[in-house]
Amino acid sequence: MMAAMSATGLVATALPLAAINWHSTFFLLFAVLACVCAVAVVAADNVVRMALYLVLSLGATAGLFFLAGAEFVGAMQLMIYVGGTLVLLVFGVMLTAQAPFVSIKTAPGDRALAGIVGASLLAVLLLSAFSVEEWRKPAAGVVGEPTATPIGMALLGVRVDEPPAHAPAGVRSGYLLPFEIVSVHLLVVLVAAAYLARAKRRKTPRAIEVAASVEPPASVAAHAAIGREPAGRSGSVLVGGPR
Amino acid sequence: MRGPAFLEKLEAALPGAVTGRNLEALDPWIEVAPERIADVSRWLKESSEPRFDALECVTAVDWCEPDPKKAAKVAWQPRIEMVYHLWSTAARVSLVLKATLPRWKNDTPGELPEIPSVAGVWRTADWHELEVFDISGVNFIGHPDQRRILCPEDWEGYPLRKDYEMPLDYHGIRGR
Amino acid sequence: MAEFLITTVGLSEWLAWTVTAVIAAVLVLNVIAGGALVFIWAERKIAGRIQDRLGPTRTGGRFGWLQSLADGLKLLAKEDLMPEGADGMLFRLAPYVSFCASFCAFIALPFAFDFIGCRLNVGVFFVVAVLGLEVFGVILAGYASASKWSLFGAMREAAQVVSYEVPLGMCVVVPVMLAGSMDMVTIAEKQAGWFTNWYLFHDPFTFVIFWVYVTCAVASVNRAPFDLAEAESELVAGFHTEYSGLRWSYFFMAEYGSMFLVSAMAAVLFMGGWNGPIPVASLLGLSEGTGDTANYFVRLLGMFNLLGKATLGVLVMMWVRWTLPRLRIDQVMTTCLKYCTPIAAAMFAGAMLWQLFLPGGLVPGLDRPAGEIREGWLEGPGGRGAAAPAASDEKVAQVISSQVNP
Amino acid sequence: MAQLIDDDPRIIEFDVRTDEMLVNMGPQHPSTHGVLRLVLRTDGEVVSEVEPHIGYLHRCAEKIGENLTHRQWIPYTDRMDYLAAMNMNLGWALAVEKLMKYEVSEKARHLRVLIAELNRIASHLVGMGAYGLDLGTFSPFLYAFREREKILDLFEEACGARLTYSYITVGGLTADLPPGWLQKCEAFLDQFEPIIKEYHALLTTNAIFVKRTANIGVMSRELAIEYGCSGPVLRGSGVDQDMRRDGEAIYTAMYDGYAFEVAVMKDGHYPRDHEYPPVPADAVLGDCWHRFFVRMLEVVQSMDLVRQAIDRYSACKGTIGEPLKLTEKMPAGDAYLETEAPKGQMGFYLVSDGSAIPWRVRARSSSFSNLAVAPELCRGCLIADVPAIVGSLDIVMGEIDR
Repeated sequence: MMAAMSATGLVATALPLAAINWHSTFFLLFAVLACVCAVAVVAADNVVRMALYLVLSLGATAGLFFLAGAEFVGAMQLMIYVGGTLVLLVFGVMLTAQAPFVSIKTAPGDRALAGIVGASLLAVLLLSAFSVEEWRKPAAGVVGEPTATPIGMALLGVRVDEPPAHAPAGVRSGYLLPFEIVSVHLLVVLVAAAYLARAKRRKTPRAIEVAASVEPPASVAAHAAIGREPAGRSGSVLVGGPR
Repeated sequence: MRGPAFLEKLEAALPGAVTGRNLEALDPWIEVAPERIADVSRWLKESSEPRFDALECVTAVDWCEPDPKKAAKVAWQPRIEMVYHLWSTAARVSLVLKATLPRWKNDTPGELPEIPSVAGVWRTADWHELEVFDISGVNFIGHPDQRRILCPEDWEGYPLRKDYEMPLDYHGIRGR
Repeated sequence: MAEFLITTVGLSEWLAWTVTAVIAAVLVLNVIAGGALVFIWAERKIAGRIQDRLGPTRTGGRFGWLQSLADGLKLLAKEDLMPEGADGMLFRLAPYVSFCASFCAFIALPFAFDFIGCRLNVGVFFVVAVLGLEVFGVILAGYASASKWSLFGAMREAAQVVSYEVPLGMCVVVPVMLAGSMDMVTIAEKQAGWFTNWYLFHDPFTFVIFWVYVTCAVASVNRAPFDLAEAESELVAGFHTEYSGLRWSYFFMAEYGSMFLVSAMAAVLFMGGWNGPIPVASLLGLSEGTGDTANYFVRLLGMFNLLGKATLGVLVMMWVRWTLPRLRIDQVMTTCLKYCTPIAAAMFAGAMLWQLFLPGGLVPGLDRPAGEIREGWLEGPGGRGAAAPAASDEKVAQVISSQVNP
Repeated sequence: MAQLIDDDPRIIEFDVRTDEMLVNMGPQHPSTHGVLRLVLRTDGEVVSEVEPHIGYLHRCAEKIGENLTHRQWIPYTDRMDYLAAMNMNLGWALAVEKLMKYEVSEKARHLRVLIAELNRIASHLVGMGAYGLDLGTFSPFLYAFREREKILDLFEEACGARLTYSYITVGGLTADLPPGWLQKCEAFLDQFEPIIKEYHALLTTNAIFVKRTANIGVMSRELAIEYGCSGPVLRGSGVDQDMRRDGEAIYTAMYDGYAFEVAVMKDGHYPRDHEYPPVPADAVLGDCWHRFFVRMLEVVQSMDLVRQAIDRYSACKGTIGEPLKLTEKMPAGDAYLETEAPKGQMGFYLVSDGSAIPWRVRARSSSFSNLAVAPELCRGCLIADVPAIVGSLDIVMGEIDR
């Protein structure tokens, strides 16, 4: 549902509409969805529902990014947050949300305390947001033809914030690429730590090991010793043989 | 090593275990004392000349004539006959062991006759003995987990007994 | 389209653009829904042919072409059951999440030069991101059906799709690197001309990467040898065991939608999108700018090209499904981690080196001068990148960009 | 058995301590052949314990056998292994004939070999098709059933039934073959020859099939003999035993003069294995792949036997003779006979007290013992391996539950 909305939102931005209200209606829609879902995450008591609301609210913020024309960041949000972290979060929640852990009740006292802390932080945020000059003026319109090329160039070491004075000679190196390499390094370290800290656990032996470890009963082991009787007419052992 | 020579070797190894024999029958068999069946099986499997390493089939035959009129004319004694068919994969020969059990343990109807289990010797006997217990009603001493395998868990009675009465209904399903 | 509505029909500016937007959305939706219907029928027919039988013949007179409609009606009429222990809201929501995720990826797919939902500059990246969302529908369905087997199915599917995103991402980066931009339209444009221009034949590394892409795509869409989630022989029907009726058909549509999407992506990235193997348009002199009607027909031909290639991809997937047995979950994981990812990485490095030393490719493109790709990059954010903005709204773009950075 | 020893190589690591989950596979599960219920104790994907529950198809045919005469019980033997009903009839008929020391005519004997081997081909085709279904590929199932339909048509012409024939009965067969039947049978065999290669290409040498079956559910020789397995399951583990050659005198007399080798791997080689695909590298003797491959070899072996039986049958003069009367009296005493049914050795034990109605009837089923080994093989495998292992044992619930 949130993906469909971000879809129509995209269609709207592509054709620069003279009537801005489509743009603002979607903005309002996504903003309200994000806030409501954020509150729902806190208010819900079923763990899996919390995870779902988190998915919806982060999806709505991705929609906001697309509306603002920052497609690369919007896609990044969808892929990293919603597609990556939240999948693992839902994984964890599903594995542990067996009967006793599913519903988490919060005592009324805690709700009140959390409400106060939350409200105060919100107030600080709103005050600082409204005190900034430029943000009061109406939006300056949609950035035409956003491309991901500047981000690509920045990754390759070209300073993107101040435009270079003249052609390639004025290129000054940026620090985005080393920053990425450090983060990959961090990932490697994390994986190694997880591997080292794994818990040891007894394993159920595979059938072949069981069969191998059970040394064959004496009878069968000695079987090969007996010469093979000719495949004559078999019958009861009590019949035939020297009288 | 066939025929009477095999028998002497068996009797030499386990004196007093073999209590009867019939070599002229279509499938010659030897009768074994019920309580010695486990030792005889272990000997047959591990130290007899053609080793009998495969147990083909375990059967319980219920010799009993339910209605009194015919019971008088019958030639045999009412008993339960346990029949073990053995097979040697190497020598490709078979052997039939029989053991006679009373129909009910010390003749009190409802008490199942008992015989030592050979599940320890051949692991295939595990399921075969479960089936005999379930349908013919014979208790196997020393069986790992004796339970009903074919009939439902809460079924009463042992269907293959000659004097078995089909229950009128089972959980509401009409029997007759 | 919008100008036509404003001038002739006399709608207000705002209403005209809304109508165009709605029509565009409905068109995209119908391409997929229509495609799904055709593929349901095609799958039955192909399965029949492979198994030496006829497949549906009687529904709708000849060749059973109405079979999909009959399936649809049956699913509509079926009662939407919900298991007693299920989590109501999640159970109902799951099919829609998976359905929207796989359909929403079609916005960025260019059917022809201008036939595109929204020309995203990060088209490829957007599609890969949205493909990852489909896993949510499956996980929620598996959990909400409150049955052990569905949970198993959901676990397996989630693990498989999440882990196959890694090699898929790597395979997708190579064409992006060759074309120099993530915008699907530019990627397809760069492969215009004879089929030798396709990235498939650009160099040996891209050829191998194409086949790795096909494997990962089949795995991430849960088809053929990798269809662990609904391995009927073990997990009955995996995560959608408890679904029936219309809800089940959403999962079905999502599967066919993403199958079509993945093969269309393969067509755009490696097989030249809407450019046919033989450049019919440029041979007949009907190049881009020669007036509207000719332009329109060239794009129509281009669309059929892309649809043909995507359908070819889907038919291959069906063919593979009805011949190969299923892999075990750990074999699927090992193919991903031990085979697909390393090969994709090696081929990516190879393609990069190849691009460094032989930018024009072994045989410089027939009608594409080597080395012209580089110049336009270094003008920085101010100047226009090599990709010319869409011709139609030149004036509007100028106005806005002058406003943003005076 | 395996304690928690730090340096024990068999310990594999789990990140988080997971508890065991009890999962039910069956009784109405698509991959268990018929109504078999497997209770799996799993730990994530690894199955730590499998417990089969049988008895859902139990009709106590043995109790009914005590109220019917020997010929009246033949239809009950059909319904034991309903995929190979002819071999079941043959087993029971031979057991009674052994007790009565009755010899069937030469022509009837060859006809019995012909029909039994044709039924073996049909049964192995179902085994092969259903095994493909267990591993997830649907098409081989339909190819196998297309061929099986032709065999069923032949049987329908011979005895009127397609699944439960009651054709072979005590004392011979209920009817002789209609004219032209032999030509149709030879036509079937000729067109069936190349199709076997198709099955090999489709399954035996298929890389994914080999990955799913090789080195899975490995059963050593001793384990197979210990659990009383028989037929392709036993031969798959390398034990050279086939009742058609090693059985009782009355049964092996049927196959007198027929040339056939037992399909078992002796010192690394299958008989005539130059015509068949090579054994894959990681296939271990006794795993699912070998059991499957033995069945495919037996199909070819049975085709040779059918061709030889056709020649011998048409060479005999006279008629196949009449079966015994319905209420023919049986001498007192007991008899036990094991025949080589497609699934394994099918034993019939018959105790008679001199009347036409047997005193006690006992059917020893091969699948009953073959299934008993399943828990042993499935310990420590993955969930996806359980249908692969149970499928390779080729069990039929009708025979297990009787």
